[in-house]
Amino acid sequence: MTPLAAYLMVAALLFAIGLAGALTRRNAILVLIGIELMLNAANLNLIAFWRYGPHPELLTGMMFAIFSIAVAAAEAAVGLGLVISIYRHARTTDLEQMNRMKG
Amino acid sequence: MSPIFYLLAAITVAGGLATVLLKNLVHCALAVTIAFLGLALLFLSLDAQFAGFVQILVYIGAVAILVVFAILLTREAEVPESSPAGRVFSKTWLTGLVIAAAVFAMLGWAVLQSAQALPNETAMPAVSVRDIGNALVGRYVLPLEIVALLLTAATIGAVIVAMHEKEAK
Amino acid sequence: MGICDLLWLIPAIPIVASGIIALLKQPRRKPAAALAIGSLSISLLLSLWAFAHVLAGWTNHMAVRETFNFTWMQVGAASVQLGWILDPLAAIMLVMVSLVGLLIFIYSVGYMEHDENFTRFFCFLSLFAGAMLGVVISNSILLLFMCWEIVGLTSYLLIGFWYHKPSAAAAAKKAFITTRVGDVFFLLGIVWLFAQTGTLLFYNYGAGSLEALALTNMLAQHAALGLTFAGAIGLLIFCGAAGKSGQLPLHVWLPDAMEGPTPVSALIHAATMVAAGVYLIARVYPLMSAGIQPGGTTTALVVVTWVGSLTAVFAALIAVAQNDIKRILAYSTVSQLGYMMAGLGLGGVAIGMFHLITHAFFKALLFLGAGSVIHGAHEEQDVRKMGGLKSAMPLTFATYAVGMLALCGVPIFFSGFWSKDAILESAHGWPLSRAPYYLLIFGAVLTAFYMTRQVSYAFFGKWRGHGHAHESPRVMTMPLGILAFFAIALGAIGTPAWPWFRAFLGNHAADIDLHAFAEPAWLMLLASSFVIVTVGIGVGWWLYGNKSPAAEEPDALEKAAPVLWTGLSNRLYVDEFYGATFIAFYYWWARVTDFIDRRVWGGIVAGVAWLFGLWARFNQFFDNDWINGGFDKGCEEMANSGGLLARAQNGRVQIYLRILAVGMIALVAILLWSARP
Amino acid sequence: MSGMNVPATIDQIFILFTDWVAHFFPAAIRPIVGVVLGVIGIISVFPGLFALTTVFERKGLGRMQNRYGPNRVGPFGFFQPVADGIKALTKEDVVPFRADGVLHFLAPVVLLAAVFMGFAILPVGRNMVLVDMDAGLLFFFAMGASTELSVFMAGWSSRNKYSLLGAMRAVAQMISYEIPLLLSSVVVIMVAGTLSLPKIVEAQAGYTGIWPHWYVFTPWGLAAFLMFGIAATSETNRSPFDLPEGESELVAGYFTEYSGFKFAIFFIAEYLAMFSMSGIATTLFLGGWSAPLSFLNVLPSWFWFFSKVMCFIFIFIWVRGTLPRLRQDQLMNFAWKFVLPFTLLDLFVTALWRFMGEGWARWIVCSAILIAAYVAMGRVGMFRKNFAHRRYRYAE
Repeated sequence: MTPLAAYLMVAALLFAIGLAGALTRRNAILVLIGIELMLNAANLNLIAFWRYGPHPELLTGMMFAIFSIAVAAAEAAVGLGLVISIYRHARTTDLEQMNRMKG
Repeated sequence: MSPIFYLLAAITVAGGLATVLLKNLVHCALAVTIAFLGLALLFLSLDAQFAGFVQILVYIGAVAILVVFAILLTREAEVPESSPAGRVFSKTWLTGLVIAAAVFAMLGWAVLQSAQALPNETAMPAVSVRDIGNALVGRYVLPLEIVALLLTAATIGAVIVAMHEKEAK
Repeated sequence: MGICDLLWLIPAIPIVASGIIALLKQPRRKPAAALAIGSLSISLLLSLWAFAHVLAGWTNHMAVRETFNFTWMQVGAASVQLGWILDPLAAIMLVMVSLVGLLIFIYSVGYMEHDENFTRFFCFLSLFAGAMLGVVISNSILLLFMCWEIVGLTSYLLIGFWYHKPSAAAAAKKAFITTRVGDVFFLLGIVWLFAQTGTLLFYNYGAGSLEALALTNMLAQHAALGLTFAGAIGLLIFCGAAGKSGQLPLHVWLPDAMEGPTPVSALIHAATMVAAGVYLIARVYPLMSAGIQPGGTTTALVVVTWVGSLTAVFAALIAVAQNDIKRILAYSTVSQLGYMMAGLGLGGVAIGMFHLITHAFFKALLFLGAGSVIHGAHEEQDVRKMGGLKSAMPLTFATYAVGMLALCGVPIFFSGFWSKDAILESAHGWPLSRAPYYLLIFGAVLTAFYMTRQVSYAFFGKWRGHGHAHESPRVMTMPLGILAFFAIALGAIGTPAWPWFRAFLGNHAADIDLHAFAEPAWLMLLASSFVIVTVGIGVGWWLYGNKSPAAEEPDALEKAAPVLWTGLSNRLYVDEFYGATFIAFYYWWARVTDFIDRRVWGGIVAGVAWLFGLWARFNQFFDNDWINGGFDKGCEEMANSGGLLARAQNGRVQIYLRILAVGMIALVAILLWSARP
Repeated sequence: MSGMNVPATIDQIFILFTDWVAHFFPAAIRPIVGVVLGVIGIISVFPGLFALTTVFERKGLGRMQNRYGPNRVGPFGFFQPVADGIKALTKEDVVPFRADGVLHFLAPVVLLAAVFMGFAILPVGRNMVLVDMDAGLLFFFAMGASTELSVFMAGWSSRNKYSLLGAMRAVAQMISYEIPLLLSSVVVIMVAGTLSLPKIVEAQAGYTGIWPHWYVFTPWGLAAFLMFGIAATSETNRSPFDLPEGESELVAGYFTEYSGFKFAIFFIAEYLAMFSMSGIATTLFLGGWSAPLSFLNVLPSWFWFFSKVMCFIFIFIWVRGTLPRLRQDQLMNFAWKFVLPFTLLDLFVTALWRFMGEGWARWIVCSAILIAAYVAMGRVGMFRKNFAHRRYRYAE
């Protein structure tokens, strides 16, 4: 049967991948995607701990995951909106050119 | 260690890697959907039916679409296949990679350290959607309300931010 | 829900109405007038209800005195209590005040028609009416004092209504200050009373300050010169009353108060407010008459009597030589108030109050008539510039004549006769001396004389003013008619044959016996007053009748006795006397205190300030050079280091992310390190 | 066999057949066999239905447009679909030169898969549901949501502005009508108290006299039903909401660049989506497989289910034959300014209904609220001319 550690490892790997994407890609949208991946990894952890935890019937981890999904959705909406407006303004989504705080 | 788990994990990780590595942004977006799908299936394999379906509904049904729209609206899709990697990855990609690797190493080490201490699988908890609903409007009603507020604010904010600003000066 | 529980509504409604009117925009004439008149008519209805209630009680031969008391606040052991009372006295006053007030309100609608501050005027008027009604019903001397002061305030506001006229402003100030003088003593009286009886209520089921227990206590102690405490307190309160109703020596403000609009003069300075003083004395009469033997009197009452009768004659004398139609009426008011006081002093509550009631009606009538005359004669107030108005404004003339005859006390037909006669009768029977009696008779003669003078100046002869006079609108003449009716009819309730009024106030049955008319004493009085009136009117007519002198040429009486005339026409120099003594003294004292302030105290303060300045300079040095110096250095260093840190913030999202990730690594590392076995 | 009464047997005939087949296999794999059989049933029945429907639709439209439908192939042209199928299979599969080959291939596959998934939780008859999930409805909507992505893939991958525009339109439209779709089914969930479709059907199974307890026969149910119908029409890109493949504007929308069998697959997918939507609507509001009148229970449950679905399909066809196509901005305004608010109001009304308890009062109150709101919103919409001029919000 699958041990908890396996899920945790997958989550860690996914998290690292998302982080790598967020750190290495140039495009703002992809950075956002990377962050989404990290959040998902966290969700996987939560669910896994809920499943293997002493009191699954309390639904704590599950609730945590559901709420974080909702929050992630909101975050994505706002983030992409920002990216779009920045694009309108600076004609780019390249983070290397997006380093001025005024303009 | 069931083969199903290996399969799902493989799908998920592959999707994630593809997301990070592909050049064309639309491909990235589709790859990330694959990762999301894999995660949803992992949830299902963890008996979290509700969470899994919500994951599919929200991420594949909404977030992925949102990303795709953003990509098309910002005209970032047209990356010629023959473009050098430098145009996709930032100059300091190496440090980023190293840091990510370090994070993974740290986390993995932490997991392995505590592998023995982790609890073993218990009997499948009998949670129906009804229980989740009751919990949502019972024990977790305050977070629910707050999330509702947050979502409203986010919707309005996103609309305002992405709205075409008038040239009325 | 007895009327006594609703009694508070009677003053409350007009006050609330005034508040609402105050919120109206300025040109809103109709709603303002409607509100004021409506509220006061509601009060009138309630008053009539109250009166009917009392009347019912009286017909059943039971003394109606219902009170409603409550504690306003608790001050240590003593509790400050307020309350209201319903007894025959209050009931009659209520009806009188609200009725006259209502008529005058209606009249003012016409009179103030063209004034741009119409709304403000009605706001003040109904505030005044409310406060006056409050005075009437209050059972607590404190509540009474409050309403009393509101009344004073409104009278100040209304006298100074045309504040752009300097004379009006001055008159307002004068009225306010002069009445203050009286009120100070009044307040002393209140405090003393409270100290003595420990309660502020008049009647409180035996515990009130006007009830037997308290009175006997106060009779036991004696103040200076044979005054009991009761008497002394009564006299202090009487000072307040004198201030309000312009008795000697505080009468000076009343004639000047005629600067206000005529309805105000009629309402405040003829009918109601000045009567408040008399009413006050009537209310606290038990204090005044404490310990009185049948057929005897008390010191307080003696004082009241003398002041009253002197005022009566004094004011009547001055009135003879005035030319301003309203001033004449003002002085006559003062003298009539003197009569009332004298009546209170001589014969008790019923007599004084009876004259108060009748006088209220016919004096209001006279004032409104005067207002109508002024209105018709294009704002002309000098009687010498009028004349022949009886043909120009017949209605006004008729009613005015009624009022004049009532004031002169023409026998039998007019209410003035009965009330004044009652006073004279009691004066005639006064044990101490006959002087008041003769004074009052002389006053009566003078009254008849100056009224005749005024009327013949104003209404007879030929027109000497500019333009030509016209009759006033219906809304002004209608109240005149009603008042005239009362000026005649009210006499019926106080005849010796049927002393209903006295019986009503004294709570004993009123029985009709026509033999009272046959008593020799009364017949003699009738004859005497007949003589008085004929003499007065005759002389007046002989001097002024029908001949219409031009405004420049000297008055007939002036030709006869110039010295006397100048004295009288200058109001016997009372104002000048005050100016020379009190006011001068105040100026001098003000100068002295001013000097002390500037030089002595000011010097000390300046010295202290200088010392502190020294200390402050030292502090400044300390702060600037030691503390601030240190801080500035520190801040500079901080700024520099901040500059270093600012480099890290380069707007590169990914750099931030990296730093975050590194921090996370560090955290997890620490966690594991600390958690290791 | 002899002891059973005939109607029950006919009702359960498929179950009995499955068990009979299953009992040839070892006990370990029997459930799997059952599932496989069920899948086979779904995969075989619904495409057949699709074939019939195409004929009916073309004939019906022909009738409505006063012309002949297909009448050449076979008796009354009933073999037309067969001919079409052969044609589709034998045509050359053209892929544009610049197209993104992988996605271009994947799109129809994913679409078809997602659509088929939807049938897994559909109770087509008494005890006739493939998997009875606790969160069945949620599963259905999750699947529905994942079709959008494949539509986008199709449109984007074929490198054609018509396709891309069609795809964008389709996705935007699907997203904006998904919300009312969800909300109007939430109404039913609120009352039935479960997400499992069989349970929802059972919740409506009762009768008063001969009249059934279907949710469509309550004010809120009717409103939700209508909203659901509108949203479903738009989800499945049927006219009058068929802008994504507006022949007059975009040649065929997101599958312009598809030909041959892939095109056929899109076609099938659209119709299957229609079927599943109709099935869900039937289950939620029309009492699923329960008979419309109590005494009609003698007929088998699956018969009732399919007849109701076919009624739905007929309504779809009818509407298509009747209403003209909307414009994009009209579509959006309609979704956000009429359908969505009305559905939200309906949620509220349902809660009211739930807590007002039995009695006639709740009927009157709820219907009054709904009718008033409907009239008011209609007036305002017409008055403000919400469908007036169009504005584009793309980044330029």
